[in-house]
Amino acid sequence: MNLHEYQARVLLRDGGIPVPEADVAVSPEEVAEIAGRVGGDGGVVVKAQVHTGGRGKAGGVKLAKDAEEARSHAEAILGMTIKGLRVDKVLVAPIADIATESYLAVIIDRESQRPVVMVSRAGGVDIEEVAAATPEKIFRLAIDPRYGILQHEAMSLAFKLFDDIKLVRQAAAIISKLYAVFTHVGASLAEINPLASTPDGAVLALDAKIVVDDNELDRRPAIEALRDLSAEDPAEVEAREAGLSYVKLEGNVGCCVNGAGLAMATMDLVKYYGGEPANFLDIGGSSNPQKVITALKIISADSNVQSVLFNIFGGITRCDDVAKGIVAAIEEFELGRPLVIRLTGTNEREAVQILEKAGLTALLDMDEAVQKAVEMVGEVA
Amino acid sequence: MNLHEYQARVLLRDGGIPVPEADVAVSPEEVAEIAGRVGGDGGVVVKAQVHTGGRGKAGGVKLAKDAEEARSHAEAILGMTIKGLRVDKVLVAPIADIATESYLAVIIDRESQRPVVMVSRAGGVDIEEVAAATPEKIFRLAIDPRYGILQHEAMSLAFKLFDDIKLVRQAAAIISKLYAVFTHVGASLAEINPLASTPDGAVLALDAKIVVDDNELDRRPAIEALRDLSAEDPAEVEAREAGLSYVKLEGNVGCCVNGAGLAMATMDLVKYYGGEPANFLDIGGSSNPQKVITALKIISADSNVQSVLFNIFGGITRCDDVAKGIVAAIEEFELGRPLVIRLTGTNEREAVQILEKAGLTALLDMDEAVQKAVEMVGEVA
Amino acid sequence: MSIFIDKNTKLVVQGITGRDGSFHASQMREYGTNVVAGVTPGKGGQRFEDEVPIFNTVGEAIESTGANVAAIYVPAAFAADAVFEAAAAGIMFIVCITEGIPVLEMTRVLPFLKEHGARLLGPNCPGAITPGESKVGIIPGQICKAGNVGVVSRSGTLTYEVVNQLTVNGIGQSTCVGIGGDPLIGTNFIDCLEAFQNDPHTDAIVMIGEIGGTDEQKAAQFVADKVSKPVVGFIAGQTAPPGRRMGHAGAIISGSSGTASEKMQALKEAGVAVMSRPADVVELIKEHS
Amino acid sequence: MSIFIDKNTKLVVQGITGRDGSFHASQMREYGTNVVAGVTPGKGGQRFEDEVPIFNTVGEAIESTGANVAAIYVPAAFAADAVFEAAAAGIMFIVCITEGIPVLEMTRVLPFLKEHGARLLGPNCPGAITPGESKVGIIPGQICKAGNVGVVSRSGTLTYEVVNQLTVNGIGQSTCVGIGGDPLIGTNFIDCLEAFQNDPHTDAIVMIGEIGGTDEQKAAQFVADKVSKPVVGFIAGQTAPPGRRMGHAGAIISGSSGTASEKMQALKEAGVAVMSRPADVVELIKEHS
Repeated sequence: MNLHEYQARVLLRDGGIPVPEADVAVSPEEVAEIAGRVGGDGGVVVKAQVHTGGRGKAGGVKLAKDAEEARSHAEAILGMTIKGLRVDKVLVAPIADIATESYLAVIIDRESQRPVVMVSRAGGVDIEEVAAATPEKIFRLAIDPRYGILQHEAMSLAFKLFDDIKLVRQAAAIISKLYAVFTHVGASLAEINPLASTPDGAVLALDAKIVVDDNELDRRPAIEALRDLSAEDPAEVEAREAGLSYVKLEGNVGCCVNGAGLAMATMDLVKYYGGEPANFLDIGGSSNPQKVITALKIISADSNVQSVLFNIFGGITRCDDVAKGIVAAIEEFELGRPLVIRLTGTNEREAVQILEKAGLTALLDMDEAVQKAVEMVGEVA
Repeated sequence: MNLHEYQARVLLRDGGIPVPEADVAVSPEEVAEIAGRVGGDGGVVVKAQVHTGGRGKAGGVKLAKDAEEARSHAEAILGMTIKGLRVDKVLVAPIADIATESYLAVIIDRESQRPVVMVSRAGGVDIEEVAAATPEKIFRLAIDPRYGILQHEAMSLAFKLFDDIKLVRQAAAIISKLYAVFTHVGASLAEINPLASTPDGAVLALDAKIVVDDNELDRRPAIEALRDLSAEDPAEVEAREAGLSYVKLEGNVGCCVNGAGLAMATMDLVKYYGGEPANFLDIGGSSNPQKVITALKIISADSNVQSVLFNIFGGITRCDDVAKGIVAAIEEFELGRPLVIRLTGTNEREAVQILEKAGLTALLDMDEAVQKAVEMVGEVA
Repeated sequence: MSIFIDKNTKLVVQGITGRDGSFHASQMREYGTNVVAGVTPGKGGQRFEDEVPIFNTVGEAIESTGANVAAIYVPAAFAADAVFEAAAAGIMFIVCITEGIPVLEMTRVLPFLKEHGARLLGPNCPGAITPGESKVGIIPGQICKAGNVGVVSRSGTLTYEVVNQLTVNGIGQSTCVGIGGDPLIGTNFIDCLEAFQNDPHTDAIVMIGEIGGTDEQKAAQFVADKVSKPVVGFIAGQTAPPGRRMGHAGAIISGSSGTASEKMQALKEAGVAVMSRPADVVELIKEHS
Repeated sequence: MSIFIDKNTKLVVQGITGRDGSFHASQMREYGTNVVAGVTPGKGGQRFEDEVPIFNTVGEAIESTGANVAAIYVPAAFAADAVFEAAAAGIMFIVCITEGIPVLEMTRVLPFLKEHGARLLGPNCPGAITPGESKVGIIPGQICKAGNVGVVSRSGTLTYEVVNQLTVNGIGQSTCVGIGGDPLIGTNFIDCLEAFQNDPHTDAIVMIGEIGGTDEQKAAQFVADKVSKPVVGFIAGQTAPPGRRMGHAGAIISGSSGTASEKMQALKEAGVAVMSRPADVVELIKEHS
């Protein structure tokens, strides 16, 4: 789960990391008020709060010298759309006087199977670009989670960022605290970019990004409560709430599959046979008919979809349950596209009977089904 | 550092462990008020808050059926002396309806070099007696501090205490929480005895004992603030504040030594030569003359002391500094007993000169000095 | 004959009285797995299906039954602890079916397993099956057939699809292993490739990967360096967009790394015969072994 | 010739610019210890006494100087971390002089050392000296003399007393080791007894224990089982009352366990010649070796 910058900033502050006083607003009036309150001589920055990168390039980040200019920027930013996401909130933060900009992040590293702290003096820019162009400017240290981050580890990383021991000590404290926030909230990423130093020798976080591991949310209701449903694709929200895993794509063959690997393989096979998958959709291991109904609703709400393909390999998933769900769904609403169903495995025979009784046909072979679904794109149901 | 029961109970409650509502009082009136507030049908127990075991046998723990009886018990208990410690505070706690009494503690185990959780169904009695008579009734599990206590570890210990899974789960939660309190406060002992179950199936802590590792106090000011100086021997408090390590004994040869091992060996040698040591006193590694003055003050304040022995082996400790301290002390106040000084090691020669100039003699041999100090017991200085 | 499990496997099922645990314990027993014990705290002393003794702890289960493999079906909130418990009690092969263990928990579980010399399969995996001998997990037994092809996969149902293709075409399997789709797992491709390479009864290997991470690339290098047996590979997710998680927590292209094409390229360079479609497995296995 | 340290010891001093660290670094250099580096964060690039290079981290110190032993003189709040740092950087013998490390910290430090294969002497110990070769810690060099008696002790000044008795009576030492008086320490009596037993230049061993814990009793058992060289022992604290801490955090009789008499009894039963007084060491060493 992605947190907004304004949420991440609060978590860092709660963790004792120096973050300039800032606030979030939903209206130009609020923006002006906050700008007046938090802005100093340097003015403020107004930043769109959406879950995507490239906000700056899209015009979602603007500097303002005073409250009035902040208000007028907010009028432009609030309501704009960045990569398909509407901007409903903006962060208003003071513009700090900056001497240096560094990069600091904690991630989960699949290679070492540990949390890894990454630091670089090349902060304030896209770290992926730094990694590609000048990887030697990035330092990484894997932390042993059994011991947590040790003082000397934080110090040795901080020495990579600063030379002055006063700045080193501040940075080391921030590194340790960011690691603590990372574990406390159950993050898979916690990033400060830039970690700035000021001309008068303070080190502070000017931006913050936190991604929380979805599997941590059950035991962290306070973090779960930070979820901003309005900032996500409504179909994906509906899918998640129904226990489905759904990702919208740009194609026209709607796919409904059990299992993530098979779902991807199905998408790939659609492409192999000349089609374009409209989505990734995994109904998961259980075979509750209601889930199937919701899945079909989500797929059919996508106006690009021109044929719908079921690909079910029954293991724990019972084919008859899926068949019941399909039948119930088409009784409940108009699918409006051709439907191709492939079912095999557990209770396959019962499933075929249920489908045939409802006037539907079931295929047993995956390739055959995918080919057919691709062919039927554009046909009337 | 020992905490009082009332302090330990608060720490357990803060850690989420069920502890009956109770309160501490310094006057019979307060006791009556608390008894009225916290006491139920079962009445209350009034418990002396002193840092020693055997409170019950000494008459420091009394049951009262109502507030009035509690007041009268408090009148007897407040101001009494238990093992040399005056009772200034009493805890007033409700008498719970008890089905079973178990024992639960977390200690630091020197053998495994880990925290160890101990549990026993033989609770409510002195665990040392259980350990001596029926050691098979005590179960111990060493916890790996790198992982902390794991759920299944707490469960397996809880199964040693209860059969009913509802009680097992409550006990397991308490075990995990006690371990958390133990590490949170930097304890060397955290004990609940008894850990009681009630007839209606609740598990709760009816008593609490916490000893904090002195080395943890610097980084835990909130725990340090719980120190009750009035409950300790004033001479030991004064010694600690001066950076000395002092333990009063019953003999008459006052000992002032540098180093704990040498201090014990000196006491033993006093005994070997027929004397009785009046104290353990280690002036520590540094040789600040002021420490020597304080040490001499503390020793001479003990009216049992009939001769005073210095035994200094200079390493980091500089003998001349000790000599200066001795000379300054006897100029500052009347020692009133014979003084035997043994000094050797770093700056020994300078020390001898300083002492001789002040009319004092220094010996170089430990045995000779100890023998002399024993012989001089009872002589006039 | 197989890797990890065989007819000597004595299984303890953790969470045997839960919805999933009881269902699959039945299925495994039906298949012929020697399920010697179950564990559910508070149900010690009872029996599962009137036969399998249930214990409060894994330690007691091992002591009474000599269980040597554990299968975990407990809810996500308790699953990491179940792995800790099994490893601490001395189980050397632990199969965790449960999905949803936080990855930070796994960073603690994995070193614990290493310290105890235990192997974890999963979490969030379908388990393993040695056809005709033992099934530990949830792979449908009826789609498998004893034989000489080792199968290792990050996926569940995609594995069934491939195994089914093999079986209906008369190609049997030595062992089928689902390693799971989480970012941090106990047993990776290399572990399985090495085991299959050392297993005298495995003559060819099928490995089924997907987008995300670099395990397949490392496995390709391992194949090039250490595997003499023919390997046939598949990578799911050629059409997956970057930055989006495809169901499995580990199936995500980060930046431009972890794509299907780079994985397929690595496999090809290592001499692996790469399938275009799951159905190609039959032809490629026949061709290369 | 010695145990733990010798003329090949290349020492890095952690906290070399602090009050204690700088004093003892001077003393050690004066004694002849090869102090190759110091560490003080923020003072990297400077030199101690115009000669010894100072680094910001132990890792840098090792890389530049090949230091193989570390001595720690940093304040208590940083001492555990200094041990972690030294071990993580690859130092195999770490001497921690600092007093006041919380025992819970030590429960984390000790397994870390084990994982890194490093030996810790201390904390809260006087260190070790191999007379004429190397001194790491604070034991006064002038009271020692090279020879063939190994000395191991939980105490500081009491050790000096005993060593001084040996030296003034012409009995030299192979190595003198102060293991420290804390409840949890990195190197115990058995470690030292084993090292002395294996050291061809040690012909007799003096061990000086005190009340608290059971290390001396276990050491006695070890002497009975594994030590063929003569051992002379002393236990301080015969007159210590139970339940009171005698200066050292570890010197406390708990209940009725850890008394001097039980320790002396155990040593006697193991064939150790037990002194009544520190001064007895000379006669007993002469008698038994």
